Amino acid sequence: MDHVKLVQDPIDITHIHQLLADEGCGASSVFVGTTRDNFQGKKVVSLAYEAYDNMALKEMKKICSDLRLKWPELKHIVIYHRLGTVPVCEASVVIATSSPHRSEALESVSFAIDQLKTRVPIWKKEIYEGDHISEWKENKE
Amino acid sequence: MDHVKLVQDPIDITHIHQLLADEGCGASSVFVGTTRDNFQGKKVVSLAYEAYDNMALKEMKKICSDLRLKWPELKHIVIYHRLGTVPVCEASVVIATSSPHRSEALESVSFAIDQLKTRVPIWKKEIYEGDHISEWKENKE
Amino acid sequence: MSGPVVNVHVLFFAKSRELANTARSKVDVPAEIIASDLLDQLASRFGLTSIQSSLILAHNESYIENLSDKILFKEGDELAIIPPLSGG
Amino acid sequence: MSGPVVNVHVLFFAKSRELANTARSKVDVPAEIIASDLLDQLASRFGLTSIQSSLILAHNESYIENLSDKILFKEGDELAIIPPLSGG
Repeated sequence: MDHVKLVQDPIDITHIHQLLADEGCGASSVFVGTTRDNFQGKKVVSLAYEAYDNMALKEMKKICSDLRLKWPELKHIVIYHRLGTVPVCEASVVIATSSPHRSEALESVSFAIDQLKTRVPIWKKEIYEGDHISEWKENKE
Repeated sequence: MDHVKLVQDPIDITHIHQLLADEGCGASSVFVGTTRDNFQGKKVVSLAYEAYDNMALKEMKKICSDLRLKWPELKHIVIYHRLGTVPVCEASVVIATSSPHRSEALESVSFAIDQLKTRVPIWKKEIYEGDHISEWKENKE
Repeated sequence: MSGPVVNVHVLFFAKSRELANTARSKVDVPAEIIASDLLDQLASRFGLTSIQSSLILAHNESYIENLSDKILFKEGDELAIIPPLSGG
Repeated sequence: MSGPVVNVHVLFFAKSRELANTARSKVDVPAEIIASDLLDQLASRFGLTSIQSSLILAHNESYIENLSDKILFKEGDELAIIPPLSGG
């Protein structure tokens, strides 16, 4: 099953693992992207995320379809992205897959996070400590 | 920090994610190996794991050192393996890393699970439903 | 502008939303126009010229792959101004 | 066997443990011996000949990389019979 969501609240990582569970699966892989506390020497206090919601969900579903084409053995796919303010150390994105064998689970998660960064219309602004002006970030190609 | 353990009880996945948390880290990757319910048409009810405990721990720590040589940015590394009887759907192994950037976390987990399968002295026997004789497994090279 | 004109929704995000000082607007656009020409017009009108070179467009929730592509609009279509992505 | 002999612990795991019918034993071995010769002797003695070709050895918790290597034993050393691994 595909689980694709934009959420406003903290992501419950135990729930993600439950979504992956399957008697026929020997492997799950979970990637969690979290807010770091620094950027180029400036202290980051939080990130503010915004999305083009409908299109973001559409692109996240396309990533699921692409994964299933490339790795037909995949059982469950989870792509959750948090929006709004995300404090340091909390998860902004979780990508997770389960499959009978490990290589599909591991490779599909790597592929999916790269895809998410290049095609899902979501933006983040870093909010710094002190007088530093907050900045819209840019993912590298 | 390196967290290396052989455990007899179910692995608490939330705890693993807590071990990875770090304000300077933007990425964590978690691989969970679980017991599958089938092998070549036979219904698997559980797996029985045994280890050469001291040497297994030594090899698991060597994997940590190897990871830190290859990916010096890694922050936390967790390698837990469960021993004894592991029922279907429960985790036998968890490998997890955190790092400032995603590629190190993703690549190091893939590398570590391959290493674990080829050099850590742990063995599993599949216990089947019905009259099928249980079998010691062999990891492919 | 010449030829038929339709009224579409324009959405702004992130930096483009801040510069445009609005998240959405309704705009009359030619029913047929080259993407780069449209972007020129919108950038001037909404104060986005400073970041124009980094912008792309999405028409009805699909990226316009190439700014030299022609866009065919219908009344009520949705056009989004997309600054460099930074999800994840 | 000729030359000095030492007494070492031998550990058996998985299939080799089942075939040997024991998890550990104490055995007199030459203080200096080629690994393959030692494996021959232990396989015969503990009923492991059916799986001998798949076995490797570990000496004091380190793999013996090559069966043509010479092993130097001290009294009380630990030798492990290692069938194909299947952790994970």
